[in-house]
Amino acid sequence: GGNNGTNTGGAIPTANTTEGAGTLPKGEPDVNGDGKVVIGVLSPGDINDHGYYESFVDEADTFAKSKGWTVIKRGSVAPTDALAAARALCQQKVDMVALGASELKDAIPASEEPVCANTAWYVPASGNLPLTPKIMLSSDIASQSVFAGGYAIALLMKEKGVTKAGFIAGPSADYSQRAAAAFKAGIRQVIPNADVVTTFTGDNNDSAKGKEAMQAQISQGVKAVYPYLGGSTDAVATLANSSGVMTLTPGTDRCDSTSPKFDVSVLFSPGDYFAAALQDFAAGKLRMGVARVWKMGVDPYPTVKICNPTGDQADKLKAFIGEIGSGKIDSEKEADKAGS
Amino acid sequence: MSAVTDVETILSSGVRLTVPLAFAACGEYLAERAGTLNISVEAMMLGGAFTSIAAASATGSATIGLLAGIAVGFVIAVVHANLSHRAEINTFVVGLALNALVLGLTSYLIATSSFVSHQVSQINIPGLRDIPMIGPALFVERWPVYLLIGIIPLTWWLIERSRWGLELRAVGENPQAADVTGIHVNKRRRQALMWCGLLSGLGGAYLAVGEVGSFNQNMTAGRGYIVIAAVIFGAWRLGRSMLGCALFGLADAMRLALPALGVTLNDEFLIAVPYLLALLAMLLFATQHRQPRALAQPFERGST
Amino acid sequence: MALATEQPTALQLRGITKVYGSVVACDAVDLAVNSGEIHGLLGENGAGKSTLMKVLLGLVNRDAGTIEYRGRQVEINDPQAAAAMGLGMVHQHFSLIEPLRVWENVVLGDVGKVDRSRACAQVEEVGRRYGLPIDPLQRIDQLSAGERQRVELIKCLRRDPSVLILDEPTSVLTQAESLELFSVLRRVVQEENRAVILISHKLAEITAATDRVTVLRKGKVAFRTATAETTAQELARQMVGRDVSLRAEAAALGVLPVERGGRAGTAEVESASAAVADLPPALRLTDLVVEAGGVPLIDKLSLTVQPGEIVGLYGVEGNGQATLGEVLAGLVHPSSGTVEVGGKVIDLSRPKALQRAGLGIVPEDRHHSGVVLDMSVAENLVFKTVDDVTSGGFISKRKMHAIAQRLATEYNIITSSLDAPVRSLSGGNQQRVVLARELSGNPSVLIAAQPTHGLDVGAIEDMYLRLRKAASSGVAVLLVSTELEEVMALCARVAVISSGRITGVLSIAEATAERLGMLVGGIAA
Amino acid sequence: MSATRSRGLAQMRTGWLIAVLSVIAVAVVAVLSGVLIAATGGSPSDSLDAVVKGSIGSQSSWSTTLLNAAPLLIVAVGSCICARAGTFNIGQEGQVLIGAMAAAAVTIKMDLVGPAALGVALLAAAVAGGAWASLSSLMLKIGGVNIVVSTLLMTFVAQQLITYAVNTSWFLQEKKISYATPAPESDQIPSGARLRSFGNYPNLQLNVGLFIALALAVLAAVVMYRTRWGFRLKMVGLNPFVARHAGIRVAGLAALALAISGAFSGLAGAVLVASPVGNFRLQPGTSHMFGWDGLLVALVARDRPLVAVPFALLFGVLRSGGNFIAATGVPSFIVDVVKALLVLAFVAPPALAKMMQRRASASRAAVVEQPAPTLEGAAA
Ligand SMILES: Nc1ncnc2c1ncn2[C@@H]1O[C@H](COP(=O)(O)OP(=O)(O)OP(=O)(O)O)[C@@H](O)[C@H]1O
Ligand SMILES: Nc1ncnc2c1ncn2[C@@H]1O[C@H](COP(=O)(O)OP(=O)(O)OP(=O)(O)O)[C@@H](O)[C@H]1O
Ligand SMILES: [Mg+2]
Ligand SMILES: [Mg+2]
Repeated sequence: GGNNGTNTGGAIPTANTTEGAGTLPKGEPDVNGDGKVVIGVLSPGDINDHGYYESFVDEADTFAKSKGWTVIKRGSVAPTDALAAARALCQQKVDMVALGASELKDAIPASEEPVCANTAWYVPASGNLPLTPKIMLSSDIASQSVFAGGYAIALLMKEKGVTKAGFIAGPSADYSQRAAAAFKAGIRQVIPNADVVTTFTGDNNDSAKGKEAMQAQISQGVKAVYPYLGGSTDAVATLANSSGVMTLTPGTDRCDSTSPKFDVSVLFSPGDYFAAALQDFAAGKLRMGVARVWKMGVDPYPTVKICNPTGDQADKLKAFIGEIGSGKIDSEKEADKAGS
Repeated sequence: MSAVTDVETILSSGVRLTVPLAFAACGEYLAERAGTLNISVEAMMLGGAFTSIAAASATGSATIGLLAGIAVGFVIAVVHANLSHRAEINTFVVGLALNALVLGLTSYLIATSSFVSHQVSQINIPGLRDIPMIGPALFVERWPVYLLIGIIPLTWWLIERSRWGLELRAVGENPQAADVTGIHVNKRRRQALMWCGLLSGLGGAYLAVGEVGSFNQNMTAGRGYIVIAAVIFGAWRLGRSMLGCALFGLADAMRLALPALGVTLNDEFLIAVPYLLALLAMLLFATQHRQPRALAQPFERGST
Repeated sequence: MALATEQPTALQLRGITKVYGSVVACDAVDLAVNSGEIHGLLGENGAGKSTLMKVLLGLVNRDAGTIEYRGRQVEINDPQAAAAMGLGMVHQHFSLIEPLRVWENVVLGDVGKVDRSRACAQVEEVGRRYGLPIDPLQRIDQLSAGERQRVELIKCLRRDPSVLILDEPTSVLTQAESLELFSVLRRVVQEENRAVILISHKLAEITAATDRVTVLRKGKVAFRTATAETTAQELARQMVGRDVSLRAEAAALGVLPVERGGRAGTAEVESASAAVADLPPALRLTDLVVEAGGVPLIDKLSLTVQPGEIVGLYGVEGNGQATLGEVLAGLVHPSSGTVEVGGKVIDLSRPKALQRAGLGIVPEDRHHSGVVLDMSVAENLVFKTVDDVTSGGFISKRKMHAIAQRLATEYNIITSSLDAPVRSLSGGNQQRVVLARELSGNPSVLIAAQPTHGLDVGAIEDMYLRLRKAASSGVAVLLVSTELEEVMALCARVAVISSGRITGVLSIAEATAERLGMLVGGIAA
Repeated sequence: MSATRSRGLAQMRTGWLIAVLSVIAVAVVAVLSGVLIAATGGSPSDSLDAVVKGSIGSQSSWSTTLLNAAPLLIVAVGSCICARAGTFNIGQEGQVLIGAMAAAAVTIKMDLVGPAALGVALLAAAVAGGAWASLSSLMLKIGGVNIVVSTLLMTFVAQQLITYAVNTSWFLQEKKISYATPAPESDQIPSGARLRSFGNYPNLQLNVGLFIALALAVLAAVVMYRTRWGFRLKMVGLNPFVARHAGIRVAGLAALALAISGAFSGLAGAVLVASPVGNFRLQPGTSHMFGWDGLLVALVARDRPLVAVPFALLFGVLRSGGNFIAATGVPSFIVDVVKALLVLAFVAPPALAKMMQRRASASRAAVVEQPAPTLEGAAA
């Protein structure tokens, strides 16, 4: 599992529009012309994780319902099974195959196969993924949202006069290390001498270990934490709540959640990107062979939201996001600096 | 931060990570002394973890959840015991099948239903909890932790002092001889396995309803195998097996706390450490281990 | 014996029947055992003795019949019920648990609380009463065979059994230990008025130690009598259902007094060995030493066997015979010394070197290392000569069956099919399979370790015949045996082994029981 | 009532009894699974339909089934050989991973092209898997470590080793494209080093891996049942002491059997990374239960390589069918549940038959004994 999907960093693209380029599948949204619209969704993680993967599936569900479409969803697809699972969807006459994350990238070759000839493909994240003619790539620059998240939480930390933050991820892999670096960089934009502690539990779903990592950080004086996790996010956030440690959400807007509570929502929700693509799809405008890159400060997502801002916090954050959007601040470069 | 707090942090975290292992290891120890190398301990723990949250969610009582978790561990053990020590089906086949079954079933059920978080209450022992270093680790815990104080000596007493335990050891060492002496070999093995089920169920339930307060897919994440490693590391002695659990728990606690203290180590290596240690202990102390001679050997009347 | 009949019946079995598949192990067996008597239970292998006792102890469910204990009909469903009722049994195998201590073994099978100090006191008390001293805190794996037997007895006697059953109790004991055992048993029946059932193959023991005898044959009671009113010959005849004529076999059964054994070697054997005496030895062991943890198991052992000669290696079990067997099977490498076969020194580090040089072995424990119980008769007959039925790595089933068929006919192996598992054969036939296989490789040397162990009279007779035949065809036979009579009956020369050393080699003419007895005791005579 | 019926059953010929019990057991599994699906709001018939459609319902489904069956069969055949020698290997999952790693390393790191690359990769995988399994033999020799224990524990060590490999850039982690963050997996192996497929998806696609698996199954059967080596293997498995007396180097042969099992598992790992089912790359999840399931196939087939063929196919059916079941709204975990239950349903009947026959003979005795007292009572 893990939310390395949309966060796999990204080649900075040259265009952020889908107009004109690529090819438009015939008959969209009923691409296969069988009179029904069926969306097939594959997720590498637990689709009941109250977070990242669930949001992806829920978004598709909600949108499809409103249009009278059918959704086939399958969670916890092992990367090894990706190709077979995608082929199975095609055989079941879906009009669109949507992958939950780039972990399932090995399914992409199916898009070129005859069995999937009449399907549209939605693939999030461009991390290490070449664009092929039969898919629509949707990506963001992973470091941007985490970077801005760090900035936002730092505003809250500064208000409280604390300087120590924590970052907890599952497996120690490049994507999670990269996110940790971006988070640190974001915080240091506000508090230059801030201390950021990073712990890898080894397993996104081992709640007990997640909690112990949190506990260790708490006793080290960490006052804000980013649980960059899967199934164990809530367990960690609950513990953080009980110790008065501020928390960020990984990917979705959970400012309304009461148990656990979150202080900052980092929104790089795959569901939101997917919803936009579905809008296009419904309108028959979703083109294959193009990459759509979601840019902070330019597009509505990704973005960062302080749940209960005080003073000028909201304005400062908005300005900061704007600067990222205008290219005045480059999250990648900042992350590079913080990471080394 | 002071060194004292660091130690306190690691110790109490270590205790919490150790407790579920220790419960299950007591059970696995009993099963192995009776001759069953029980690999379904993972299934028992995972089943216990799932059920505890499901039952707590249904009844609103974490304690009932804990009991239900124990019960499910027991049920899994009853199935295993009857299949492998009554119908005489290879215990590893049964164990592998049960592990797959419980993982599949809990994943399936968690995907088709939703549960509410529940957690048992914490007991602080006044006075003792203020002892530096060990105080917070040992005297500020969820109440089931204190069950260990009873269960470890009980396990020891059962094996070393009770008639039942004597018979269990006999059955684990030489089932043919035990049989002619009038001990119902497979019955004793079934009973030992059932104890293992109760205790592993408790371990799993404690993990969910005691430690974390919720269940997520494959929550035990291979702890059952760590338990087996701990018993082997302990060379089939209860004290050393518990030490093994504590060592593995502490190693994890350190792994999770050290980055916070500013140290990083190779994660993959550290995760593999319990297994490597168990194997190393067997290799280094080859002459000292007291492996039950009939361990993993099925008993069938008249087979010799 | 008048005394026995006056005693009340302790145990009465009526019409006990037990069927295993197509084998009727016990066929309507009636058996009455009185208090105050030692009751001998005699019978060939597979006659159903053990099965009868297992039924009695509740280890096996019977198909029909009733059990009366002190005149009351009882149901015995498990050994604990049997124990509670006052039945105690000393099993020959598998009844002590090695890593446990003496006292723990003794209380195993009881019910109720475990009380160590009481158990230890009881062990010491029972030991004192019967002259069976043992330290209750010792671990079983540190005890000798005799001491283990003592623990078994104490375990039974402590429960104050009214009926004590012993299944071949002397097979691991020295002569002195056996005598000691019988005197304990005598006390047990005379002073404490218990009943003892003694199962044995040794006629001498039965005639010397029992008051009454029941002989089983093919699951049925063939004969019952007071011991005083019968002879060993008569018992042997009842057991096999015909006359046992050969003197040698009678000797092996302990019928002939030991003193006369010196001249029991037949003229046939003597002449055979005389004819080959001047040839180079077929087997020569020179200064073999095997050590385990610094303790010598075999100590500078030297021995020769001429072609066509049967040499006995006589001694009490546990004096290095098993180790020597392992050396000659190529399983253990001596730390020094040489083995020569046909005049050539064998490089023992090469696997199968001995076998290639023409050495055949009938191992001591048939089930353990003689046959593969779950493989077919044919496979068991050829596995040593499997190369002969193999071409290009493939085994020819046809050739295998041809060879097996020839051997089965030649050695009179009785089996339903060559493809039946060896498990389904009787003990004697299993042993014939082993012998046939070993001799089928045309060995120049045959090591026969306790070849008649556990066999019935008929099978023993057959085995002797075949060993002699092998010798007369020029095979050098080394007979490893613990039975004096057997050695005396078969061998031209006897080498005596004690503590891993050859303490003396006597020609059968010089061998008397006294001289051999001193040699066995480690004193050169 | 039920006692009479079960006695009636127990009197059947053993073969028939097992057959009847198997049918009953599979039916019970079907009912249980159906109830579980229905109770959680799914449709059992739709689910079954989906599994059938996804596994054998079309040429493309067959392709997926067969792709999955191949590595399962290879693992199973190796396990059969090992079990024949009386050694219980339970570390196939780890051995598969090690084999996959070796195959990936050889093809990605070495500049080999064409069939040579493939050959070297398969060989390397077999050697690596065999060597990994042999570590357990070594531990047995040095420290008397139980083979089951060591092969089990070594699996977890292997998993961490693979995780390390795919997270380490100098080792097997995929190459970085411009700014992107590399994922914890290897690059795809070069196309020249992949196993060929005949036919193309969605038509029937037969990968060479399947032929390798079938050939190995037949070869193993011939070697086990027809050759001198197989004869020796059987002897070692049934009675190592006799085998020693017969001059067989028992420990060596048992170790060789374990190494062969490891080599087969390793080979299965290579087939995984070199065929579409493993995405042509090394991932921490590459083994994806193929080791465990392959072992189960062998166990269900009672260590007979040719019997393993249909069972490997059945497991392949469940794997490919599982991809379709999600469409019915039923979580595909149901397939894991069914798989585990089926394993029990196949291994239980022989044991149950034996138990029933034992019971029946015991109760026959009871019936015979029962009237006796009544008769006596009547006489008295
Ligand atoms: N699960 C258990 N845990 C602890 N002690 C036990 C357990 N089961 C049995 N005992 C103890 O072991 C002794 C005998 O147990 P139990 O009554 O089960 O055996 P039993 O029915 O007499 O045995 P059998 O009939 O098989 O010979 C009793 O002292 C009992 O208290
Ligand atoms: N468990 C069993 N299954 C099938 N047949 C058996 C079993 N036990 C004994 N038998 C058969 O029953 C018959 C009687 O065996 P039993 O062991 O009672 O003989 P015995 O007189 O004790 O022989 P021995 O002198 O060799 O000990 C033999 O033919 C034997 O093969
Ligand atoms: Mg359509
Ligand atoms: Mg007997």
